[in-house]
Amino acid sequence: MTPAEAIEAARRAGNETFILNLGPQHPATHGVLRIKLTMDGEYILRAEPVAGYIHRMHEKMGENRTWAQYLPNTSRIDYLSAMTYTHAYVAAVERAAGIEVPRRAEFIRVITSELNRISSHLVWFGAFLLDLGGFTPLLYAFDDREKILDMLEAITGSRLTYCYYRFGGVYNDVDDAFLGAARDFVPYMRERLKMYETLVTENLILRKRLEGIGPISKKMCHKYGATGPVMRGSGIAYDVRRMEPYSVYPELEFDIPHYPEGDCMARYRVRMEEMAQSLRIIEQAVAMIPAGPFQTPGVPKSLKPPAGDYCFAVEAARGRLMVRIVSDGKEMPYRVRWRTPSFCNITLFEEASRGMMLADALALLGSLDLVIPDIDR
Amino acid sequence: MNLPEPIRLVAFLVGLMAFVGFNAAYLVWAERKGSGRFQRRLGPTEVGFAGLLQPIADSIKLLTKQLLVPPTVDGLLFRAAPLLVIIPAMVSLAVIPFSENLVARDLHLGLLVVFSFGSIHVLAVMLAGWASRNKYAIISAARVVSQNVAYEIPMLLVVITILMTTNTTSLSEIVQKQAGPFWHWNIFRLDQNPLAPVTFLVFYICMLAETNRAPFDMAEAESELVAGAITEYSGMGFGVFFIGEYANVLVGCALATLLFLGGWQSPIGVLPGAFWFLLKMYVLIFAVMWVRWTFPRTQFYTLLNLSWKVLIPISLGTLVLTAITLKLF
Amino acid sequence: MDPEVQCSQIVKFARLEDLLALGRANSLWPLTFGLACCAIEMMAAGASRFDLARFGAEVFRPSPRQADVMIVAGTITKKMAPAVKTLYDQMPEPKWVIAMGNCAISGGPFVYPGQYSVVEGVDKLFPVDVYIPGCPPRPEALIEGILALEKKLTGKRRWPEVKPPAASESV
Amino acid sequence: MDINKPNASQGVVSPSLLAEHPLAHLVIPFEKVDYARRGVHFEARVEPAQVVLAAALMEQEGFALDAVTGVDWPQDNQMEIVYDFFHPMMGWRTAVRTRVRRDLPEVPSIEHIYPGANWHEREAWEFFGIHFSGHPQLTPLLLPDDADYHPLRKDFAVA
Repeated sequence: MTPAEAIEAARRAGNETFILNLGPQHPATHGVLRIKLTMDGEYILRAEPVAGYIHRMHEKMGENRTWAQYLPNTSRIDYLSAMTYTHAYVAAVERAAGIEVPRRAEFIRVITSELNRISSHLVWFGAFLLDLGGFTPLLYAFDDREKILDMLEAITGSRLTYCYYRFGGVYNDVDDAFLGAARDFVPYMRERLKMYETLVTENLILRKRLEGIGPISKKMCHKYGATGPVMRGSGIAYDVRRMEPYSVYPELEFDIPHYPEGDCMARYRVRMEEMAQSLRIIEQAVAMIPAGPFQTPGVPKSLKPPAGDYCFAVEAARGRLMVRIVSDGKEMPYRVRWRTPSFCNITLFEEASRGMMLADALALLGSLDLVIPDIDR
Repeated sequence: MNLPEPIRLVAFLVGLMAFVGFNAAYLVWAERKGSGRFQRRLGPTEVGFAGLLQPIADSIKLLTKQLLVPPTVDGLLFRAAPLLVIIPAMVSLAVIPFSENLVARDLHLGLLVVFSFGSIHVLAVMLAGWASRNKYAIISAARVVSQNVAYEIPMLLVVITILMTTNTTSLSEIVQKQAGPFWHWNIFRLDQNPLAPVTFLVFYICMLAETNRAPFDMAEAESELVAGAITEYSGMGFGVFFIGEYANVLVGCALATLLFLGGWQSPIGVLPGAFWFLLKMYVLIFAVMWVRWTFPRTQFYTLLNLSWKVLIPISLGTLVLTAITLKLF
Repeated sequence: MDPEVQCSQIVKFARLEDLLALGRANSLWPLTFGLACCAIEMMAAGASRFDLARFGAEVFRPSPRQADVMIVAGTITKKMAPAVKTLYDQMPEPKWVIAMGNCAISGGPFVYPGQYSVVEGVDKLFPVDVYIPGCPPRPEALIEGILALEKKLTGKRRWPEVKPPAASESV
Repeated sequence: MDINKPNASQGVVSPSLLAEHPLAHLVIPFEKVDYARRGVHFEARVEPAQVVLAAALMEQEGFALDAVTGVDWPQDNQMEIVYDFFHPMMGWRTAVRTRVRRDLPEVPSIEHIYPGANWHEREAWEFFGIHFSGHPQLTPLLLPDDADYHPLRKDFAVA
């Protein structure tokens, strides 16, 4: 019976519903998202997400720092794919101030962003299966992730909140050790993805838990503006790297995995195949990276981009990330607006989870892959 | 060893309490070390040699924790629930024969005693869930009841097939009937019950579901219901549920060994003894832990469908099949 | 018997107190309470490479009733403060708090004149036992924090403390 | 699924190459903007009253809502609201801007066309005080429930 009928039946049957707080502290929310569930027994009649428990004023801070001082903030909005967030901000300012970026820096940005995307998908993979009750895959996924973090730490100095990109290039150059490590990482990770395929994807219990659960239609994605693996799981092959090509992505050969079913299994498969595609990108980028400068010389310390508003969109791990910056010619941004993917993906949870059981609603929540500071900013 | 009756009984009682206490502590240690090995990491290694003192540290800490009884809680039931979890496991252990004469009280109706007390465990967990007045606990209490009711039936049907083949309810007689080399064990007695291994498997699955172990741990589903029925328990209240859970796994595996794997009989038919019984039991317990760390949790309705639509028909089928084979041959 | 004999001369209390402290120190069960970036480093500390299980601390209890240590990993906002306070009050008595990361220590990078939504430091809500600086602190730093908490409990240090070279020596 | 076949969207048609202006037939004038310079393909400046019409046209053309951004211009006593849209199939980007009076910012809500705008508008109301008429639930989203201050206004002093 459809969710609407479930609500009607509950109301007619007169059994009183109760409000369950999937509170700010709950193992399944992986952060401080609170969801007020109006429940009838095990079924959810209405789910109302309450955000704001980790609102850290990123947009207000944009207005009282200079353009360069704001860089550390960009990697703390979504700390799992911090590179792509810094990439969006830095590219937006470069577009505003008209700064050129050397080819080598563009390739370094692509390699580090894709490595960061894989490490973000690995955290999602571990946390998602933790929600479904499987404890072991989390440890395997974190094991691989540590290898990526070692590589990125060698060149950026930090494990999670890299502040690696600068206006007009990157902070320091990439040595052959890093390129060699990235080159060897690709076949190793392909082996591991095969192992995850047998350990988890073909597991009957998992398939029963995910197939047909939490269907999200194309229309719903369109109405709520959900993007990224959520949209690609519902059949729309939208990826900012292809639709609004930036950096050197047009020269690289990769596919956009998308599935029409729109259920949790489709979103799971999209992310697993996205990791394989990212490996392909890294492989090509490491082969094609030219020598040359890694940063445009002569970028003024206190940048003053011309007045006006500019925006730049990037494909973050969770979906389409758009930064809109308004400059009034001074050395501090006038307004910084982050359109973050999780903010839009969570809005469809209310409609998608109506009439589902608690366990399935948590599988749906896990398949949306939310990072809570990404919602609250 | 024919001590006068009361002393013998007291000795066995103390022995069983020690056995359950020791087992609960060191099964937790084995589970943490085992799960560490499954997950490519070391389990507790710093506390004593290879973490052997870890259970002692845990129990000391749990014993000295403040026992919080929240005001909104139904006081009497809240305090009674942990006791009710321990008692059935202890009592059913009293009936289980560890070896020829190493049994506290060899009752003629041993099997019925074990199963009748086995059902109290369900009531205890539901009581805990209901008494703690916590929404998560109430949902988990409802889940525990429907899950255990669904899995009690196929388990009893399997036990009836064993009764038919051995036509005795005394546990030691069942084991004596399985004397001799290992193909005399009930699991391999295809002449009496053509689907014997299948019945063992059904019994094993039902035992997993009865003790709320993954992949059927719907009651204490960490990632959904916070800590399930025992959310409100702190310190030793929670510790007793821990011991109760492991004691029930112990009883379940002991039963599986007795009914199917020939209790204390040795595989090559010579010098039977308690050693073989414990060895088989711990192998089964290792399998329980192994299953827990590999499989995700099933949905609740798949769990119930598995029992009503799959396990009960299978166990009924084997029951009828055994009756036919016994009648004809 | 001499009336002035102090009880402590007859009965030696230390032994039991040490035993309890040792038991508590070796089985600190943290509460799963990840707020932001530091939570990912806490999960990494629990994972295979920086294994918290070695110290008996890998049992992350979701319910505050069964946890001993509250590792505050992330930023506390004004909207979240009452919830954190209730969680702290729900924990049974021998409880400790580890403030992990700059946000939990002092509000970290989100403190500037005119900020309206971050509580500047968890110690404004309840007493904190161990502070672990870093943004986010490395998993080794979290393990060092747990060792420091164990030293605070038992007075004995498990592993030799690695003293950073004094400023004068590292010329 | 056919992930190996390069999907249709790979060849996105950049609007500058198109002969005639793809959105010319719309009643609201969208002028072309240099994407490489501003990051948007088309832009339209409308009156606050026409916002719902613009959103309906965008919905009809197959655009999805990207963001609702408020900008506070105290010097010319106005508040600007920018609606961003992106096209999932063709990859185009449009922006619709309106300006409202700063002391009484009032804009009709487009929540009935794009339900996703519900949270965007609540956030704009919360940070700027822009009242979206017709919005079902204009309560604080990210700020504590009893918040009565609008932090992103330029004249925001710590309450």
